[in-house]
Amino acid sequence: MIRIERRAATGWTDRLLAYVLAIAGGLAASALLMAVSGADVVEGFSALAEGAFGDTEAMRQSLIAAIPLAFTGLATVAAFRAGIWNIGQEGQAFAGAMAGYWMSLQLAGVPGAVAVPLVLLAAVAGGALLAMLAAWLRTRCAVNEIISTMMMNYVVVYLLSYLLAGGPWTEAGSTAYHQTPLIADSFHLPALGGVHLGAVLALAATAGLAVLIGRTPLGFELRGLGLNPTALRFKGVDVGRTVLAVMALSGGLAALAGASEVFGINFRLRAGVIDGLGYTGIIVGMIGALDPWGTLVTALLFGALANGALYMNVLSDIPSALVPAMQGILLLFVLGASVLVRYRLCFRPVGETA
Amino acid sequence: SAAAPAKLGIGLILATGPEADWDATLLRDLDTVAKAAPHGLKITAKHVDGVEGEKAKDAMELMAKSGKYQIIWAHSSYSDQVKALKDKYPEVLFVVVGSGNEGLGGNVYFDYKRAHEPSYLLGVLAGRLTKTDTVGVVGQFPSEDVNDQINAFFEGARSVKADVKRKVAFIESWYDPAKAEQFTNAQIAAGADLIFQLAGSFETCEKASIKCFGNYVDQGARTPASVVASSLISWEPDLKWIIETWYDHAANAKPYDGNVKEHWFSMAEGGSGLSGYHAYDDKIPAEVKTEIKGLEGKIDSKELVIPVDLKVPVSD
Amino acid sequence: MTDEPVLSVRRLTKSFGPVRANNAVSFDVGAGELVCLFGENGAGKSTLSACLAGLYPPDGGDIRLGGAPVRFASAADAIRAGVALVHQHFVLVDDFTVLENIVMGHERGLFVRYQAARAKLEALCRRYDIAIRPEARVGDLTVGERQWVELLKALYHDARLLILDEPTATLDLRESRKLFRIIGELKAEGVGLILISHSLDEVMQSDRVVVLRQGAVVGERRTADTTPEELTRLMVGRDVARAERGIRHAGRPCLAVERLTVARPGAAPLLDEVSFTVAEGEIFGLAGVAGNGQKPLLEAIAGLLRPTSGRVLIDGEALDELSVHAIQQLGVGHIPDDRLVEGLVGEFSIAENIALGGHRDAFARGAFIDRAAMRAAARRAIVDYQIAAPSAATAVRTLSGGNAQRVVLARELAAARRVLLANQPTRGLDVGVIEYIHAQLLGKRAAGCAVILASSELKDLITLSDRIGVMFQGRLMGIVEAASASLEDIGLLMAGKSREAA
Amino acid sequence: MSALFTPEILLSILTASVGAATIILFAALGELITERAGIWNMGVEGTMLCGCLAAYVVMSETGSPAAAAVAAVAAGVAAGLLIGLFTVSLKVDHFVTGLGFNLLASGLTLFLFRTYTAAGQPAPYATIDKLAVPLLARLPGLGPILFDQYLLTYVAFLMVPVIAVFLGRTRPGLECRAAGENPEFLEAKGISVAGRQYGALLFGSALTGLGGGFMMLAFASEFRPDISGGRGWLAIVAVIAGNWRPLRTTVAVLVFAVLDSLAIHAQGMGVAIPYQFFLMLPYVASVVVLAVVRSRSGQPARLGIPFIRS
Ligand SMILES: Nc1ncnc2c1ncn2[C@@H]1O[C@H](COP(=O)(O)OP(=O)(O)OP(=O)(O)O)[C@@H](O)[C@H]1O
Ligand SMILES: Nc1ncnc2c1ncn2[C@@H]1O[C@H](COP(=O)(O)OP(=O)(O)OP(=O)(O)O)[C@@H](O)[C@H]1O
Ligand SMILES: [Mg+2]
Ligand SMILES: [Mg+2]
Repeated sequence: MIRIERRAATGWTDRLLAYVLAIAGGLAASALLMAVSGADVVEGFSALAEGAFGDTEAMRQSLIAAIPLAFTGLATVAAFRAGIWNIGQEGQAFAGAMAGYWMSLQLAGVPGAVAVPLVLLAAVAGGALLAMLAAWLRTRCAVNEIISTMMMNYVVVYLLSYLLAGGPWTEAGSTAYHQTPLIADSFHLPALGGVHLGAVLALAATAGLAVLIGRTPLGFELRGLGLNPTALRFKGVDVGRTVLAVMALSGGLAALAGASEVFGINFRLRAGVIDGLGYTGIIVGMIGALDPWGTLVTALLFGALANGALYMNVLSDIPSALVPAMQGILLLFVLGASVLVRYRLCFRPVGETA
Repeated sequence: SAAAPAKLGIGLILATGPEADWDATLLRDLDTVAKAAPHGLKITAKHVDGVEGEKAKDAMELMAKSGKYQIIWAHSSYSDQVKALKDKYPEVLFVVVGSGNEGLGGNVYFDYKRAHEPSYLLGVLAGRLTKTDTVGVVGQFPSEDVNDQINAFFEGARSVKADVKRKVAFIESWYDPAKAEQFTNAQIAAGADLIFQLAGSFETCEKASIKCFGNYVDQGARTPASVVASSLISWEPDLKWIIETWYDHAANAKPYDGNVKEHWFSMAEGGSGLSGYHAYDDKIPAEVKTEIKGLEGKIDSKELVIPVDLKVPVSD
Repeated sequence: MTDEPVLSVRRLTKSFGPVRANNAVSFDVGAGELVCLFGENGAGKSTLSACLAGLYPPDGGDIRLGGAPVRFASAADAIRAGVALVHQHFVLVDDFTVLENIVMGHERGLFVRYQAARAKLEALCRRYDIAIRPEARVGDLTVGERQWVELLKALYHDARLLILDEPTATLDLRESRKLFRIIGELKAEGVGLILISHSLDEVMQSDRVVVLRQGAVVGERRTADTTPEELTRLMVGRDVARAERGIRHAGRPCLAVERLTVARPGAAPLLDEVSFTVAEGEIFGLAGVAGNGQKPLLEAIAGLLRPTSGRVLIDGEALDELSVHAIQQLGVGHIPDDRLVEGLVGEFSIAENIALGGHRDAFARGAFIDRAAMRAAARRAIVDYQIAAPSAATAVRTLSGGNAQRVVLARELAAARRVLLANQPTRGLDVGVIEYIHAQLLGKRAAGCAVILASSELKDLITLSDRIGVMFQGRLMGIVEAASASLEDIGLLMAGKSREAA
Repeated sequence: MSALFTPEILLSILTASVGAATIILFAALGELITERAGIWNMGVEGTMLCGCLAAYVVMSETGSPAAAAVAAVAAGVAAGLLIGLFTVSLKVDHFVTGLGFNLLASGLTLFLFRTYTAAGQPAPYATIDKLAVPLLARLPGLGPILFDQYLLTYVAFLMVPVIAVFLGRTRPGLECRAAGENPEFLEAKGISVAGRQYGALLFGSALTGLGGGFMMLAFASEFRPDISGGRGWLAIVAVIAGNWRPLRTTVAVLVFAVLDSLAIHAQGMGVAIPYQFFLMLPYVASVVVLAVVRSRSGQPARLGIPFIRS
C-alpha cells in the first residue's frame, strides 16, 4: 500500500532535485514519442536547449515570452491565495490592453515620459475594473466568480472583435485584419538591454506582491480570506471590501500582461494577441505554489520552454504538432514532482504498524 | 553575374496550419511547383504553424539566420514582424500574404488573394437557382479578404435578381461545426435556400435539402450531395512570380523591388477560378450554365469588372 | 459476562513528529464499566481514542478486545470489531440527512433500504428518548443536536466498546443528564465505555478514572476511592485554588440593550425585544438551553447581526451603524462559541491569530504588519495561558481543542477594554485552566469591564455572575440576582415559564 | 425583432438548441458527478477533445457510429484515468491538473490527428441522422423539438433522471456525495474515498468523452484542432449555475443553448446591431440570470480539496 503523508518541510535542494528529475522524466517520455514518430531525437533536443538558453538572444526571447506569463501568474497568486477563483485573467488582460489603447488614443502627441505611465495606469484600471465587476457580482448577487470571470472572457473578446471589425477602432481604408493601426512610438514601452520595460515591471510586481501578501494588513486579510472568511468577519474585517480589493489587484496584474504584449512587442492591438495567456498563467501561478517568487521562476521556465519549443519547431524535423504535446507531457511531470516536494510517499504493507 | 543557384529553400509561416484551406491550398500548390522544378531548382520547404506576433518573428529570424531558406513566405498578417527583419537579412525574399499587411517594398513582396470573381459567379448561380429569393452566407470572421468574396457573391445574385434578400452571419471561430450548423439552420429558418458556406457546414445543407457553395477548394468533389460549385484559389501564379523574382535576383543580380500595393492574380491569370458542378452538372439548367460560362469569359476579358468591396457585409 | 476486560491497552505509543501524544499508555475497560480519561488539554486523550477507533495507526503497543489482539487498518475494522467513537470534533456530512449520515457504511446493495433503516433509527430514538428527526439535514441542526446524531451513529451498530470524546461539552445540563441515563442503560447491557470529560461532576460518576499527563498515565483510581481534589492534583501536579468573586463594585451602566429584535422571514425571530443593561464591573450571566438566542444576542451586540429593530449602546453611545471593526475599536472583545470556524484561522500561526482583528491597528506599523509585536504578544499569551505549543509560529490547526480555545481567550480578553462578550469560554478546557480563565473574567470585572457570560454550566454562572438573564426562544425571560438564585428558578425560566407563572 | 417569433423560426431556435445542448449536457452531467465526488475537474475541455478525436478516427475507419461512440467513451475513460492519477492518487491540485491536461490533450490530439492523416485525410463521413420517435414526433409544437432528435440526445436527457436517482437514492451515489462533502467521514466508515472518486471521475469522463463523440457524429464530419471550441468550459459553468444539481444543471444548459440559438437566429434578421453583440448575449444573460436567481450554495464542501489521510 502506498500512503501519502504531508511533509513538514522540504529543503530547496530536495525541491530542485525533484523538479530536475521531473523534467528529465518528461523529456524522456517526449523522446519516446519523437522516436515513435520517426524524428531525430538528438536534433530535437539540441534545438530545444538552444532555444531555451542557447545564447543571449535565445535568453532574451525566453525572457520576453515569460513576461506576460509572470503577470497572469501573479494575478492568479493574488486571487487564489484569497480563495477567489478568478479565471478571467485572459479577459482582464484584454481589458487592460484595450483600456491602454483607448488611453493612447486620447494622448496623441503627448511625450513618452508622460504617455507611457498614463497608458499603463489606464490598463491597470481597465483590468481592475473588469475584475471588480466580478467581485461585486460575487459579494452583492452571490454570482460564483468562476462563472462571471469566464463569461467575461468571452464578452471582452467579442467586444474587441466589434471594435476591430466594424466598430470605432477599425482601421479605415486599409486592409485591416482584426487589428488597430500601429501605435505611435511615444507609447512603446522603453526597451532596456533588448527587453522592454515589462520585465522590470514584472520583477517589481513580484516583489510588491510578495511584500503585500507577507507584510501588509491587506495581505494578511487576503491570506485569511482564503483560509477562513468567517473568522475574518468575526474579527471585523469587511470581507466584501477585501474581495473587491483582491480582485482589483488580480485584475490589475493581469492587465499588465495585456499592456506589455501590446505596448512592449506587438505595437498594435489585435484579436489573438493574448490567446491562452490566461489559463497558462493559472498553471504558472499554481506550479509556483501560489508564491510570487515561485511564480516568477516558473514563468521564466515556461518562457524558456516556449522558446525552446519554437526553436525545435523551426530547426529540427520534429513534427510541429508534437511540440505542444511535449509541453503538456512536461507539465504533467512537473506537477508530479510538486507532489514529491509536498508529500512523502510511504510504501508499507497493509495493516502493519511500524 | 552570379552562378545559377541549384537549390531553393522556402520557409513558410502559417497562422493556422494545414487543416485550414487557406494554408492547405498553399502547401498543395507549393508541392506542385516544386515538382515542376523551375530552372531545375531543387525546392525544399518547411512550415511552422500556429505562430503569431513575436513568436512568428523569432521563427522567421531563425529561418533567415540558418541560411537554409532564401524565401520566407509569411502566410498571414505578419508585416510588422517582417519589417523588423527585412533590413537585417537583405538577401532573403520575404512575402507577406493577405489582409492586415502593409507593403514594405525592397525585399518584401505583398501578395494577396482575391476570390471575388468566382464568388460573383457563384452569386449569379445563386440568383438563378433561388426559389425563396433569399440567399445566405455563413462566414468565420469578417476580414477584408473574406468581405470581398461575400460582397461579390451578393452583387452577382442581385445582378440577376435585384430583390434577392441577403443573410450574413459570422461564427467568430475558425472551425466549429456545431456552431456552423446552428448558424446555417438559422439562415434556412429565415428563408435562405442557397448558402455560400465559408464555415464548412455542407452536410447541414444536405440534411435540410438545400444547396450550398464552397470556397477555396473544390468542396463538391468531397461532399457532392449539397455543394453546387465552389470558388477556387490557386497559389501557383503567386509562387511562380515570387520564385522567378528570387531567381532573377540570385542568378542575375536583379535587385529586389517589392510591391507596396498588394498584388493579386485574377481569375484570368489563374489566381482563382470556378469549380465544376459535379453531381449538379445535369441538374442546373443549360441556359444558366451557358450564362455563367459567358460571364466567366467577360470577366477574363475584362469586359466585366467585378468591384472589390471591403465593407463588412450585413443582413437585409 | 466474562472476566476478560472488553478492552485492554498495553504500552500504546503515538507521536506526531516531535510531539509524543501518547507515551506507553496502559489501561483496561471491563464489560459494563465506565472509565473516565481525565487530563489536561493536549494530554493525548483524543489521540488515544482515535488510536483505539482505528483512525490513527499507533506507533507501538498492543490493543486487545475481549482478550484477542487487534490491529485496525482503518476505522471500518474498528467498527466491525465493535468499537464506536463519538468524536470531539464531529465527523458528519452537513449536507446529508440524519438518516443518511447514520446508514452510510452499513448498506450493501445498490439501493439504500431507507425504510428499514428509518425504523431501526426511530426505535433507537424512542428507546433512549432522543428527539431527532431522521429526515433533518445535519447542517441545519444545532451543535447539541449534532452531538446526539454522533451518539446515534455509534449506537446504531451495537458496539461493545463505546468511546465518548467530550460529549457533554456541547450539551446543556438537562441533556447531559439524559446522556448519563443512556450511559447507565448501556452499562447494564454490558457495554464497555470510555468517557472523556473535563467536568469533575461527570468524572465522579464513572467507575474508574485514568489520569493522563503529557501523553502518559500518571495515575489510576477507583472513583469511589478518590476525590475531585485528588484527581485535579494528579492531573495538573498541584492544587488548584478556586477563584473568588469578591465584592461587587457597582459602576455606571456601560452596556445597554434596548428592545433588540432580529427577525427572520418566515420563521420565529432570533431575538425578540430583548432589553437589559450591564454596569461597569459587572458580570451578566446568560443562561438558557442552547439555541434560544444567546448566540444571536452576542453577535448582534458585536455588530455581526444587524438588528431589525432596537439598539445597543455602549457608554451611552448607540452602535447603530457601526461596523464590526468600529465596535471592536470601542474595546469590545467577543469569544464566539465555535472557535475553529468563528474564532481562529487554522492554518495561521498562533501569532497571526493573536494579531487577527488588530492587524490594522495595534499590530500595524505604517503600511506594514508589525511582526515583532505580533510575536511578542503571542509569546506572552503562550506563557500566560499555558498554551502547549512548540512556538508562536505553530499553526493553530495542530493544537489540541483546549489549547486552541486558549488562543481565542488570550486575544479577546486583551481586546476587551469596555465590554467582554463570552460564549462558552471554558468549553473543553481542563480544570486547571478553567480556574485561570475564571480569575481572568473576574479580573476584567474588577477592571471595570461589562462582561456578558453565556454558559451551559449553570454552577459556574451562579458562582461568577452578579446577575443572570435567562433566555427562551429569543426572549429574555427574566433576570435574577446570582447571589440569591437557585438552580430551580433558573431551570423554570429556561423552560419558558416566566417567574409570575412559576 | 418580431420576425424572430414566427413559428418556423421559433421551432428552429428550439430544435437547434436541444441538439446543441446535448454536447454540453453530456459533459455537464459528467462534470456534475465528478464534482459531487469532490473532484474539481477542469480538464473537461481536453477530455471532450479526446472523445472527438477517437470518434473521428473510428468513424472514419469503420463507418459505424456505435463503434465511434464506444471509442469516444473509451477515450474519455482514459482521460479520466490520467486526471485521476494526478488528482486522486497523487493529490495534485485539481485546478492545475485539469488545465495542464487540457494543454496536453490539445497538443496530443493534434499530433495524433496529423499522424493519422499524414498519408492523406480520409473523405468526410456522413454525420448521423436524427431519429424521430414514432407518433410523439408528430405532436404539434413540442413534437419536433423533443422527439425528432438524435438517439444520443435522448440518451443524454435520460441520463438526467438516472443521475438524479443515482446521487439521491443509491448507495454508491450517497458514497460519492460523501466523498465530496466529508471524505474523513467516508474513510471513518471504512469506505475507500479514492475508489468513489475514481468511479465518479471515470464515469463522468466517459460521459464527457461521449459528448465530444456526439459532436463529431452529429455535426462534424472531420476533425480539426481544438474542435471542442470551449464547450467544456460551458459545461463547468452549467454545473455551478445549476448549483450542483442534475435538473438545474440541465436547465442551465438549456437556457444557455436557447439564448445562444436566439442570438444566432437574430443575426440573420438584419437588425442594425453589430453581430458581436448578439454573440455576447448568452454570456451576459446567463450572468444576469444568476445574479437574480439565488439559492443556498449546493457546492460540495470539499470540492477541489485533495483528500489526504491523516
Ligand atoms: N494531527 C496532529 N498533528 C500534530 N500534532 C497533533 C495532531 N493531533 C494532536 N496533536 C498533538 O498531540 C497532543 C495531544 O493532542 P490531543 O488532541 O490528543 O489532546 P487532548 O488530550 O484530546 O486535548 P483536549 O482536552 O484539549 O482535547 C497535543 O500536543 C497536540 O498538539
Ligand atoms: N438540498 C440538497 N442538499 C444536498 N443534496 C441534495 C439536495 N437536494 C438534492 N440533493 C441530492 O442531489 C440529488 C439530485 O437531487 P434532485 O433530484 O432534487 O435534483 P434536481 O431535481 O436537479 O434538483 P432541483 O429539483 O432542486 O432542481 C438528490 O437526489 C439529492 O440527494
Ligand atoms: Mg481532545
Ligand atoms: Mg428535483
